[in-house]
Amino acid sequence: ACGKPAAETTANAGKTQGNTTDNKGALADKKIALIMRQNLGTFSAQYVEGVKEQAAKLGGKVTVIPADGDLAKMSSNLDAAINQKFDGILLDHGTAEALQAGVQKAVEKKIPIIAFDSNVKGEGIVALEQNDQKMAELTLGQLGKDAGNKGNIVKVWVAGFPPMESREIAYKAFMNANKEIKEIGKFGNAQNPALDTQAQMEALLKKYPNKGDITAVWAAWDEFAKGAARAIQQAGRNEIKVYGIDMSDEDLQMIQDPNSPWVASAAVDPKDIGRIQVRYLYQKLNGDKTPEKVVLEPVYVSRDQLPKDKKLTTDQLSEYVKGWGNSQQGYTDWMKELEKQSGK
Amino acid sequence: MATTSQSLLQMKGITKSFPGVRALSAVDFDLRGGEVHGLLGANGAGKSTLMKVLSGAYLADEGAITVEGKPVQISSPKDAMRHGIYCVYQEVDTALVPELTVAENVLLDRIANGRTWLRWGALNREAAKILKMIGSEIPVRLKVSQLTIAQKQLVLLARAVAHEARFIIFDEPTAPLSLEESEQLFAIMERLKAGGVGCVFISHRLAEVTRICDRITVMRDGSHVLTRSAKDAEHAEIIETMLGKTFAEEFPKLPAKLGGTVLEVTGLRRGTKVRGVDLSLREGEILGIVGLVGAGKTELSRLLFGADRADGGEVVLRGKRLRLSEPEDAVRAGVVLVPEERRKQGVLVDESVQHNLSLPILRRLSAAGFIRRGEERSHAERLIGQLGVKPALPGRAVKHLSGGNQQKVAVGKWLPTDAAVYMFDEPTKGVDVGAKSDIFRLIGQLAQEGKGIIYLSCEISEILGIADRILVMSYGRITGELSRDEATAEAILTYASAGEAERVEG
Amino acid sequence: MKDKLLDISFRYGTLVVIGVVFIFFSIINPNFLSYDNIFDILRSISIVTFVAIGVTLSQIVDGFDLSVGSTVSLTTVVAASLMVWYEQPLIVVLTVPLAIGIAIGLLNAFLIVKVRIPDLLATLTVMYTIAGVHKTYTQGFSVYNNMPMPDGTTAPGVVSESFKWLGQGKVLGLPVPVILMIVAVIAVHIFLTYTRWGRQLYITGGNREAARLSGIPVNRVRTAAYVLSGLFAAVGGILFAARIGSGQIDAGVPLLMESVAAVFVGYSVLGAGKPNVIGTFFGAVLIGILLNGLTMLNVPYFSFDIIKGGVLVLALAVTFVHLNRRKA
Amino acid sequence: MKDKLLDISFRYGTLVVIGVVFIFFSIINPNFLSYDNIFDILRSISIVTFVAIGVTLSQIVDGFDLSVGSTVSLTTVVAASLMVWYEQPLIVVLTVPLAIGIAIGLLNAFLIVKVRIPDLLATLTVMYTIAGVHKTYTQGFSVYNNMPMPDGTTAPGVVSESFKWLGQGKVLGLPVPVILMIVAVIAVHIFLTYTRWGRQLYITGGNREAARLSGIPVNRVRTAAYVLSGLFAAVGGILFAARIGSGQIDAGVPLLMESVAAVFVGYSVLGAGKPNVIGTFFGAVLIGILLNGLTMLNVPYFSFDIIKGGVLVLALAVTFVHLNRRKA
Ligand SMILES: Nc1ncnc2c1ncn2[C@@H]1O[C@H](COP(=O)(O)OP(=O)(O)OP(=O)(O)O)[C@@H](O)[C@H]1O
Ligand SMILES: Nc1ncnc2c1ncn2[C@@H]1O[C@H](COP(=O)(O)OP(=O)(O)OP(=O)(O)O)[C@@H](O)[C@H]1O
Ligand SMILES: [Mg+2]
Ligand SMILES: [Mg+2]
Repeated sequence: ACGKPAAETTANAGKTQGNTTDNKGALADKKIALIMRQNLGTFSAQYVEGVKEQAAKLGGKVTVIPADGDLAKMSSNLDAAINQKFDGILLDHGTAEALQAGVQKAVEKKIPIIAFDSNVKGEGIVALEQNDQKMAELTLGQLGKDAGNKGNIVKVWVAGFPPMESREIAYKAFMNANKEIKEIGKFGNAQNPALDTQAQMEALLKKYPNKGDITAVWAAWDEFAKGAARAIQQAGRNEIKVYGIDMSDEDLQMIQDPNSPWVASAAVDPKDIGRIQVRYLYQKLNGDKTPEKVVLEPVYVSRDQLPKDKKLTTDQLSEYVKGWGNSQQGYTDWMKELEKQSGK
Repeated sequence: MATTSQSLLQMKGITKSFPGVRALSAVDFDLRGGEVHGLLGANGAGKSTLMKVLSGAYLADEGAITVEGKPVQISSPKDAMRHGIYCVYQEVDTALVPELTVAENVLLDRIANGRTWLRWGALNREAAKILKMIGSEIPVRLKVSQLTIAQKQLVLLARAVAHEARFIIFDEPTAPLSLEESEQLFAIMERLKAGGVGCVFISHRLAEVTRICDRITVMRDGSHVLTRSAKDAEHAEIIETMLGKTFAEEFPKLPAKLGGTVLEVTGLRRGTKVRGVDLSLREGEILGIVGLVGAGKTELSRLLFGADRADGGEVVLRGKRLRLSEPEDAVRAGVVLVPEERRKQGVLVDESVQHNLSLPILRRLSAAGFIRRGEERSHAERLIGQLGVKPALPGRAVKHLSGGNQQKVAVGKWLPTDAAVYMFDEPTKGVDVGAKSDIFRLIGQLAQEGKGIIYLSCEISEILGIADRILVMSYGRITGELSRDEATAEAILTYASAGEAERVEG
Repeated sequence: MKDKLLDISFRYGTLVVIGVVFIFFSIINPNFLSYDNIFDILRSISIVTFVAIGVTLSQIVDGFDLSVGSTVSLTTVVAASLMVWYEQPLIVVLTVPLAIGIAIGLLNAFLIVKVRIPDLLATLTVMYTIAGVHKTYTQGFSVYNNMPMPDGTTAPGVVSESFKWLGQGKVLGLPVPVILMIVAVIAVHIFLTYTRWGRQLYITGGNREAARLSGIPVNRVRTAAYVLSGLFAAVGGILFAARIGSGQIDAGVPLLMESVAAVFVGYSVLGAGKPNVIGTFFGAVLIGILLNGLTMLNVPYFSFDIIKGGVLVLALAVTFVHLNRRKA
Repeated sequence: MKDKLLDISFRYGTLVVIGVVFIFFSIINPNFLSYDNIFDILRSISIVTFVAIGVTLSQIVDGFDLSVGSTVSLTTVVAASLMVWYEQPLIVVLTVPLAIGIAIGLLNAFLIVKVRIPDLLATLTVMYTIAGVHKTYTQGFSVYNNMPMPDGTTAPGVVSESFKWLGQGKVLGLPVPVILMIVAVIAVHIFLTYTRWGRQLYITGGNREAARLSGIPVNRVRTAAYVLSGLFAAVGGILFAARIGSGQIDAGVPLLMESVAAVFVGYSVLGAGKPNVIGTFFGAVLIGILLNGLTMLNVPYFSFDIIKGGVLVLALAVTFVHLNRRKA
């Protein structure tokens, strides 16, 4: 996940090199708040892990504050974090409208904010974005290629979440471009993804009971992909391929499993997102000049890229998939120095 | 059933206190097999409490219980049952499970404590057999929630019979029963007695008590006053010991001037219970409506009050036709009802006396929606004085009052509404003689003020005492009308069973 | 004397628990007791308090309104969409959601009072139905400024500043939603305690049949309670949209359980043992304080719920042990 | 005669609604009525049915167990973790979650029966607490085969095939969870209807005072109901893990409302008007049929809830109009 923004980072890394050495004291023991809209599933857990890992390396301490999906609560949590004088604040999946006021307050109080997929803008803020549209394009493109640009597909998707809605844009474009691909079913339920997706996929398999009735399933979220893949696998309809978006360790295992219909996904390493977000925060704390926007480029991962003989975790994925993990994005020399000093 | 007539149950020095009340102080009581022992006392004397101690519902603070000389520990209803003691409680609803069937309620204890596997066919047949034994044909598969109070009482009786207990306590069983049904009950008690069972019989109807009982015990203010043979007991004497003062049991009928017609009812009907009732009522008149249980009296009063909706008929109050779809409409028009089931319908037991009394005139007691609290309190104090509610504390929750005082609140709350018609449905049920005459006096006063009174009861003697004119009801119709002078118990009974043939056809 | 002291400490047990929690956090963290933070806590509970007031009212008449969460969801997207899709003036943006809240209350009342479906069942089905309606209305999308529409165009409007002021503005240094909340709590408290209608609500809830036979129009009273419940939920929905400046799908779902928790804790405030609005407010405060304080303490977020549950049990236990001791 | 016919059609109103829905889907889509699809539907409701049986039992004693969802969440991750983290044999994997279910039931019973906190309040707080415990236990992670552990190592175990067989296997062509569900429904029905203990539950719930006076140990009976409720929720949790082959965080949250809906619809089956396990089963079936049929119909997902709510209202209205007509 290093594209254009990486260049920007290197640029400003150089500038601030001068005051690295005496920085250790000032940057020690920073209190960091990670304010999340939702903390559900393995993807989020790995993202949190990435944040914690990088912060620990730099000597910081992270407090995770999730909001059960409730944006009002999220903005209250942001207020609380500001009152508590955290040294830096990370946002995850907020919206501009809900958080802008709080962000403004933080800026006034000189608390740096790094926002991931939250659409907030403002001076002194770094906005991290993962390219959701691109992720959808990558998986849909592969789906089209595998299907020979024709066939019947099922879409598992819900609206109501900004990343989902971005992915939908790519989906529409794809369907417009491929008139011979027909959508024969669509469903989705964010309230009970684990069970309902499976039950609903089963219903569609019964509605289209013959091999070849369904060519592929496109799932706009890995929680959906898991359910759909399980239903297909348990029904023995492995001719149907599943394409998902986002990837956690758990997902990776399913993709590696030769009996699983889930063949490919596109994602940014959730741990990397966390790590990069912390690095930009430390750049801010250090007074470096930072870009306003950092785009995290997704990576396409498919089964044929993966080894058959051993089970991978996302940490090891970089050995097999180019561009995955170990992103150097946001790193500066002084930071590596600091890691060494505070490292144990 | 145990056959030894020597079986003996003794309670010695039973003391029981509730927070703020000493309900029983060192009470002695004994019960022999093969006798009916009457337990008498004013409301709140402690009769029910004593029996609840005996049946394991309450734990006594002090005192001992022996069965046949052997001391027994009764700390739960199960203990009591083990010693053959069974209680038919005063408030039937405490002992019934409304959503279960009649059969299950009759055989409740057996089902609850018997063998593991239940055979429904056998159980239903058994329940039907027991019900038949006490002369009832209530369908055993019906839910108890669909029964009338009297039927519920019968179910409880059947349960006691099913139990083959050695000692059975009947706590005011006849209060909701008609004469006929009471007679049936007495027949059952005679049979139990013959089988060596000891029965405790609690009632406020002295005539019944002296007739059916072998011995009587009188309690007053939580203490035992006397125990003696019932044979030669004088009513006046018993009442005196009960109340602790001289008292003449009579119906104080105050003279009232009759005015014009205030209420005119024609063709009122609802389902099979009220099948076309015509009646008229004059100002200052006390109209007694009498009939056996199930005659439809309660239904009629509820129709006139808008508590149920009529299928047809007309109600005209002072020349104006009423549209009654809710009690609210009746109250506004000036027709009020003191309902039969006091604790569930007449008063709000969890609220204070003051709140109960102010309820019907909240609008008058408030300004711009705000309740004027001072006004509310003085209103309550005024009424409490007028009614003689004891204790005279407006803040006391109604559930902590005795039955008679609760009834005074249920009646009293309507007094300031200045209604044109007051209906009383069995207002003396479970009320002691002292309170009863207080209530009669209140009714008399209302009549003197020119109110129209409808008094519904199955107690013929009460009706004869208080009513200016009597309508007899049977199977949903008025079957006879008698003036005060021509009315006799025999005439009423003749009319009361008149509708029977007709019902069989319908 | 000693007994009396014990009695008081029980009677105010829940408040004591709240106080102890408050003092504990204040000592541990000096930032907790700052002017800003106190008002942030109050602001954070303002929406749930409005919803909880509605739940309190339905509970007072011995009912239970499970549909409030869905009502919040529907009204919040409707409010946002009126601005974003239809560019309506503020007055319309406020009245339409309130009217919807009233309509949902009437629907609940119809099913409960007329069709006589038990309250929990009726409001559960309405909960599902309204949740479906609000998703269908937006076709599952959240509503935000100049959002792309399904037909490819861009929505013309934005959530107006004057509207957002309701959720984010300040008057004399006090956050607007906090002022609204406090006014509402006091007004409803006065309504319930000092007016005839409030008394009728409590009496109806205490024994419906006896209340009816005392001439109280119980059906109208119950209908009013459900309508008010819908109305307060709608206010909650409006504030939600104003607070976050957009209309989020399913925004109300987590509010149901939280408002119920607040109402339940409220039962025990002042040893009342019955639903009351002051208690509800303190219930919401307790939950707000816990959330804020625990965040500051740096307790792992996944143990929040354990602590929350534990403190709630404590608050309830103190009161109910007391209530039952008195009864027994 | 005509009246009787009407009466019957009302009595079986809910079943008629279910039947109509079923026939409707069968006509619209021939694949709906296939052998496989019927079993898919039954399999899809097996977990919620187990949870709902527990809720039914608590409702029979006039209680309400809100903690079942959290119990499912906890037991499902515990079952998975016993295999994945600790490589325990099947017997341990099954007994530990069941023991946890029992323990939660005892905790609920303690708060309700001993401390005498009202049921809804007590189980709500337990719901929060257990939700916190299950997240703390897994530190927010879902549990799956050979997952990476926080300390950098890899979990040694996998979810065993014999365990997964419980959720995914077949016996004589019938899915195992369906067999388990049907056995459980029949067993609980027999227990409730034909044994003393079952009637003790109904008697206790119908009138606690009467039950006490009949010598029923009401506190023990209520405790038993909550313990059984916890136990059935634990079975639900085990099946959940077996069905999806991993332990998902917060898996039980949506199950609470769904099982409550099933129980409520069940009230009206056979015109009973009280909780009963056969009714609960049909309630779950109705919900399962709707999900399956509507998916086949390709109805937009956001209108599912409207239809679900509408059908539930219909099913309930038919019965309660009838029940009240009879009473009035
Ligand atoms: N559970 C209780 N809590 C508090 N006081 C009670 C309780 N039960 C009874 N009392 C009080 O104890 C006294 C005796 O009541 P009890 O019910 O035994 O009277 P009773 O003789 O049966 O009267 P009645 O003829 O009205 O039935 C009364 O003062 C009553 O208020
Ligand atoms: N013993 C009984 N057997 C069968 N049905 C009964 C019996 N007692 C009452 N009922 C039913 O109750 C209905 C009338 O009840 P209602 O309460 O109106 O009568 P009531 O004259 O007021 O009696 P009560 O004296 O109990 O007040 C009758 O139509 C009948 O169906
Ligand atoms: Mg008594
Ligand atoms: Mg009557």
